[in-house]
Amino acid sequence: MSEALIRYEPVPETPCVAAGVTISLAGPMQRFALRARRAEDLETVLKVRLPRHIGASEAGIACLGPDEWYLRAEAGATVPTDSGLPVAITDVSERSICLVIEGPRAAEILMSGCPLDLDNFAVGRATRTIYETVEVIIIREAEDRFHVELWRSFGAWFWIAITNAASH
Amino acid sequence: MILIHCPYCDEKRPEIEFANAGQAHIARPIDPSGESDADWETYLFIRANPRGRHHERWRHVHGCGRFFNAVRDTVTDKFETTYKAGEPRR
Amino acid sequence: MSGFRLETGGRVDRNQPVQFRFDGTSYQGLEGDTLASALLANGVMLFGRSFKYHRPRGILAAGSEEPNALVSVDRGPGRFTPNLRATGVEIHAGLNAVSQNRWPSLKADFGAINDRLGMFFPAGFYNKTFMWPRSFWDKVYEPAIRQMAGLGDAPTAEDPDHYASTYAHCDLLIVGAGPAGIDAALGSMDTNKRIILIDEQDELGGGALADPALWPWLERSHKALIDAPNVTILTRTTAFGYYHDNFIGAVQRLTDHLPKPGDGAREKLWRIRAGEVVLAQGAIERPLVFEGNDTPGVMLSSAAKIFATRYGVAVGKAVVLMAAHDSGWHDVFALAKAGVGIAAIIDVRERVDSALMQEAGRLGIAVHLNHSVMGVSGRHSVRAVQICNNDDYLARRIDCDAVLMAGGWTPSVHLWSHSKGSLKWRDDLGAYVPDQPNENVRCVGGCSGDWDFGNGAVIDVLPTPKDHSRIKAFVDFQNDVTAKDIKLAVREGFRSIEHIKRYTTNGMATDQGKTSNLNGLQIASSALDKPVPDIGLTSFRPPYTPQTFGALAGHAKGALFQPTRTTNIDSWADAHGAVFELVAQWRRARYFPKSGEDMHAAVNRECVAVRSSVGIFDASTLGKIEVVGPDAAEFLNRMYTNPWKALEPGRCRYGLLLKEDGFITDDGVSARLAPDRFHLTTTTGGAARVLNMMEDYLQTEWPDLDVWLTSTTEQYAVIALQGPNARKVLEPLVEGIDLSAEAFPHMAIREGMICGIPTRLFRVSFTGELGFEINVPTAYGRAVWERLMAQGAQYDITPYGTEAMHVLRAEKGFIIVGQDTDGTVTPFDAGLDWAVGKKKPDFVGKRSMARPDIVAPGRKQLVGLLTDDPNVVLEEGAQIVADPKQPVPMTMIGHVTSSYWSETLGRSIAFALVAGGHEMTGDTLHIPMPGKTHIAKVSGLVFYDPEGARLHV
Amino acid sequence: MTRFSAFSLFAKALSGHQDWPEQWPDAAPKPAYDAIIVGGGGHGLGAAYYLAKKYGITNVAVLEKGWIGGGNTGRNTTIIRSNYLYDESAHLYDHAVKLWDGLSQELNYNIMYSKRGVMMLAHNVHDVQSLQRHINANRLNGVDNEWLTPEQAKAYCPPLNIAPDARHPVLGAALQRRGGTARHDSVAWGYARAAAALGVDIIQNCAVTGIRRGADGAVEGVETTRGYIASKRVGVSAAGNTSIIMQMAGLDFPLESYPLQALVSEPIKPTFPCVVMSNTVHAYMSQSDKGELVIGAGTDQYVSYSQRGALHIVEHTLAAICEIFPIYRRMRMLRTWGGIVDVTPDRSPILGKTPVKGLYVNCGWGTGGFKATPGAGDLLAYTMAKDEPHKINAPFNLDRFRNGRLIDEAAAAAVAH
Repeated sequence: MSEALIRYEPVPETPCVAAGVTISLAGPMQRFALRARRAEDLETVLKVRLPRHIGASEAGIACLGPDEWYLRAEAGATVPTDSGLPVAITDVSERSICLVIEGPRAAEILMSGCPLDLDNFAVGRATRTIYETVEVIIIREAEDRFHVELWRSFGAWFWIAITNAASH
Repeated sequence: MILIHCPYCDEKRPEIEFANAGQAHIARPIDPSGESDADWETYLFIRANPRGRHHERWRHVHGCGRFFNAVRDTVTDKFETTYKAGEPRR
Repeated sequence: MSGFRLETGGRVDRNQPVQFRFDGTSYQGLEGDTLASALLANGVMLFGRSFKYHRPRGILAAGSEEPNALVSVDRGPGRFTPNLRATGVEIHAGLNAVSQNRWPSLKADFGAINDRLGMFFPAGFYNKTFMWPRSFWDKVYEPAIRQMAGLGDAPTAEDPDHYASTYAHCDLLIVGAGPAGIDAALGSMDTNKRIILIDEQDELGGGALADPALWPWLERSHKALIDAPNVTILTRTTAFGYYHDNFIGAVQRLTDHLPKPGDGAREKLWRIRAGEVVLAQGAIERPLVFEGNDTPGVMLSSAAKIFATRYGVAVGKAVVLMAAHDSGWHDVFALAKAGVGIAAIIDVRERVDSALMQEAGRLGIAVHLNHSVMGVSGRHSVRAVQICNNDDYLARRIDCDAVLMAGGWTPSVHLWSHSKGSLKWRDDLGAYVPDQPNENVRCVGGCSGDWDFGNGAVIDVLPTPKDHSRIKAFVDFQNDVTAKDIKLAVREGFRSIEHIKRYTTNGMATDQGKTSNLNGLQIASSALDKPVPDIGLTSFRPPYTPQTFGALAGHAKGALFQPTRTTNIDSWADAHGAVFELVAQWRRARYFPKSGEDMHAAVNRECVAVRSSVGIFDASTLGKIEVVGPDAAEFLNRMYTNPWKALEPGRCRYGLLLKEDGFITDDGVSARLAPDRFHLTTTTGGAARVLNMMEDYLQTEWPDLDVWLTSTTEQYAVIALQGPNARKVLEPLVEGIDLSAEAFPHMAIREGMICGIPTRLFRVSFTGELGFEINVPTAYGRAVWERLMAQGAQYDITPYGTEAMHVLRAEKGFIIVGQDTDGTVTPFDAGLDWAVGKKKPDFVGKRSMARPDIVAPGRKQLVGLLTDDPNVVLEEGAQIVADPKQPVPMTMIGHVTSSYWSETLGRSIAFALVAGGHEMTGDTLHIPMPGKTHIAKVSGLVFYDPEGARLHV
Repeated sequence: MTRFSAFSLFAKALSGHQDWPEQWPDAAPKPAYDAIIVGGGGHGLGAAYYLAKKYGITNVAVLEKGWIGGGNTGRNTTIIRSNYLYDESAHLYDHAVKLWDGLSQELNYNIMYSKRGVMMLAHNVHDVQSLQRHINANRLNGVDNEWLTPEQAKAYCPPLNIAPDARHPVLGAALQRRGGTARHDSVAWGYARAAAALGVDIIQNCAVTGIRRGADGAVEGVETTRGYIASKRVGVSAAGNTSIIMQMAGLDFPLESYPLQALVSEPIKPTFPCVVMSNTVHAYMSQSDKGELVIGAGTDQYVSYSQRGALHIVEHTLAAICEIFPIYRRMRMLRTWGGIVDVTPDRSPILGKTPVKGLYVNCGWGTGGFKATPGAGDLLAYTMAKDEPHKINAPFNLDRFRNGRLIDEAAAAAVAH
């Protein structure tokens, strides 16, 4: 019955193509906020290795803070949420959308409103930051490809802002 | 827009990622009900507000999310140091 | 020489004539001209009128320091721009410029009467008069003063252009692309540094543009820099402000110089973070102070050189130089070589470098040393100068049509000062130069005081036999500040340079004192008989030159001004005619009018539907926080006023949150999903504030607790299904949850499936009816909503908005934090004693509730209010008194916080905060409103189904 | 004192304005005074004037560390209004507005009080409720404040954008017609000149470095950069520096000092007829007699005495201005500056006695001090003269932070649900 339910997204599903950059909505995915005092506890529960340095990301898991990781997996993936260990695993799959900003001008376009020096933001790095007044998580997937995760309700605003920047 | 060194991320990040959280090292009393009105007023409202070396709290709210402490000169706005919450006063 | 355009020379394109208009007259200039050079080439000397005396004014300078030649440019509807410097306006086909601050015309300006009456308008005159008769100030004097003041007219239509903005990062930022700036760029070009080179002009070169000998070098350098991949060149870009940690603001002008605005951004704001900054802003020549120095045709010597060598324009045919500095001599020699007629060189100094004398002789230029200009003939243009010997004041007349002033140089230390770098005074230059840096920055070239213009004398006012108190010798040209104004200020006791500046307005014009500050300082210094450093320096503040509001606002325009947050169901509400309201950052459906319904009718219908059958409401905006960890219950117990440890999994509880000062800050119903997992809800406006407050306590007060907070506000769309038929609508769509009253009581939560997707199903009610709040993954919110609408059709399911929600909750006596409380209300004031854990030793805000004034009697307390006339709906915010007969100011004992028409009850209902209200049940109170005083009786808060029978079905 | 008038101006003009006397003498400190005011801003100079004029205490010194009027008096947006919600605030600010009226004549110094009207915008249902609560309270307090529909607001201020599809549509406005602006420097100079004429010493470049207290703890005098000056009555009115001076007397205060920025546009012919404020959009603006659009920006988020604000504050402010007044997008920002504002926990001032005998304080005005200038001066003078607060400033005591009787206008504005 669920396949019968339509998903409504806050941004157009057709990409915005501008000189040197394409902006498109990534498909649905599973997202989990992972919290723990000790990374080992989460690793025990999840049976995966966690990156230890803030800003690092490996195998879809980004370390966003000293006790915070962000797991992104393909739609349908599940993880155990209950365990005896002192960890917090919370499903936030639908909290955000992910926009893929791709092309030689990708970094330049993001810097229209993001104050970070993205020229010096290595491939594989991930961080929570801000675009003008809106909080985002930026993940550099490749030299010319960024994933921008933002809360759904800001999607419409961000889409206009970033496509405007791309068209200038 | 000042640059602030986040002791958790261990890098300088722009001010708009941070939220200032007021004077540092003001611990909430263990047993507030045991506090006199005067002591409670001091905890709630009295602030050093120095001209010069100032201990203050920041939160890297649009970053790692952590509260931390800083020593900043309120005349030059320059940071002397930042350090993690819970570490002794510098 | 045709007109004033020289036969040869200049960087203008003589094959590209450009037609433009000034004050309605059509002129021809050349590609590469500014409005100033093009008009000068056409023999136009009169450009505008001064601020106060409306004196005729021409061109003083050739760059952004120009104080006089301000014009308005009209590019069509919404594109009118006042106060542009003619020296900065690049001409293009169709340019339409007009002069300002004159009526009826530039030549015949009525306001010029002020000049004749000038003796009655000394500095600060407005403080001394316009006081009698008192009533005249508002009606007569002030409107007249305002009409006289101001420069250009204001825009009157919305600007159709848009503006862009960006952040940029570089290792080396160079401000100013004159020789010094270009050398700095070339010097670092071959490193791996990212370099940004900024210049306010339309091409690189700065001073070199006025020195043909340097053009080949300039060309080579320009090419090298363009070819360098690590160098970004920004021309027509002004670095206007230097902020903390090498953060520089700059505005790039993209379309003003083009014949058509086009649809690209007009200007772009660059927010640049630089590793190192090199300031190469050069220096600005100083005017000399003498009577008539503002006559059109009197200008800076360096400007005349620029007009001749860069634009191929002669500023006159018989030019006189009034010099106090060698640089003027060199300028004049260059002019002579370019074919400009030189009438004479006058120098205030007794002797100058013999090489200068020889060159003057070789060029056959008459020289008068130890002389000064004491007067200028001509009103709209120069006809002659009177000069005098500095010792015996022996005077003579020299016919001429232009006077050049060479008063020495002022380093442009503006940005250096923004960065809080210190300055030191140099007597030999008569200027402040950079001393100790406060950021990673250095100054090179002219702005560091390092130049090869030769030597000069530093003087305040040129010697003259005339009575100084009678002559107008201008210091600040645009603001009409004269030397005698500054002396008057000193005489009246204004000793600090800041006082002198504010009293005379010297340096406060749109040029920010670029040509007047130092002369003002020198004159004040003599008047006070104190060295300049002892009377201080007015601080430089951004911007270096005026910048448009549009550029600084950047792209934040219209829809982009601030995000409007919308729920997944918002698009359905929009499609079904909802009327929206803005709440915090969100837009929420306020009511769903059917054709012909006003808000009142729609809300009544929606309320009745909920009470009689079933209503559906989008509650997605409520804040949600997932609290997870072994210490979750302990944490909530410390945060909220009420106990949480005993709450069983599967059950919900109303939580009340105080600030540490004891006042209510938020509330919401929360559920325990598992021993170590809670699903909190907060108010819509409180979501971010509450999460931050909880993180604060958790991280800094109780770091020992093993519990973590995650915002899930946007993980779930929330649909409230409320009304006696709610269960019937829901049942067919839900799997894995027994909805029966026994299995699923009020204030419980169950997890299961709805329409095939997972849901967290709350049985809660903010309406007093049987109710459910369905949490589903956000992307499916609208789809589930539509299924419920279809399923509920048989029960005439009715979507309702925030307005009906407010009425329904009020009928049941539920408060809204932020409406019925206002940041000064305690749980006891709000009648929520029951939500405060009496046995808890501590929770956030508990101690403050024991403070003397909080336990004192007579605090404002929340009560119900029923008007004697049931049809009167009180105004929210209406004030309440005990005795309506008392005179104003009245003693107010409270105010109405919520007030509605209740269709269900067939009367109005209201909440009010009333002093001592809890002891006043049944008392009569008065609500004085314009024209009528309403009467109401104090009641309880619950107006409908007080025993709650309708909930537990 | 030479009386200022059109006649005297005319007379002096004939002599080339050669014989205007000093507006106030540049006094050197005497060993002792009956009263000392620390801080030569409008509030402090006003207090000295009223001490001499109304309470007969003329042996008074005003100590200014720099030049008079150089602090927030000369760094604000000169807005005057009294349409505050709570009785205490309304009475406090209306006392000031009543004094503003006629102040030019009283001081014989045109301070250019312009009753242009102050309009506060409502952008959402909650704003409307909040402003109507203000209007109703003001009416019963005898303070003028009236409701305007969007169309009436536009008629009163034509540049206002009332398009219903704006990001923050205008749903209405509250207008106080007696509100307006005044010429900030003139206020300081006018009080200085009038006070000096009554015998007050105005001492500039004289920074207080210590407060000397006797065995009984009472104030005996102040140490300054120009030597010790004795006085048993010391009133501190030093916005931005109160905490530091109070610490000299061993008092810790509930204050924090933040940078506040303001800016002006280039001057233009009259285009903006009143003062408009919007709390929701965070913008307020008026037009000065000189023709400049005067715009208040926000405070930075951290404690600072640097008077150096951040660019993003200006960006947000001008975005807000362009949102409400789109016709000004092509106007240009001419000058920005920064002040230092003392902020109390309830954002209301502290005006009265301190725990130290003979030490009085006037501080914590936040961003709202200019409008209160004459009232604050008068009430500080009263409190110093009688050694007890006037009933108008009595509620603005220090004790309220202990007993919880806060006067929290901002909290009353609350936040939307």
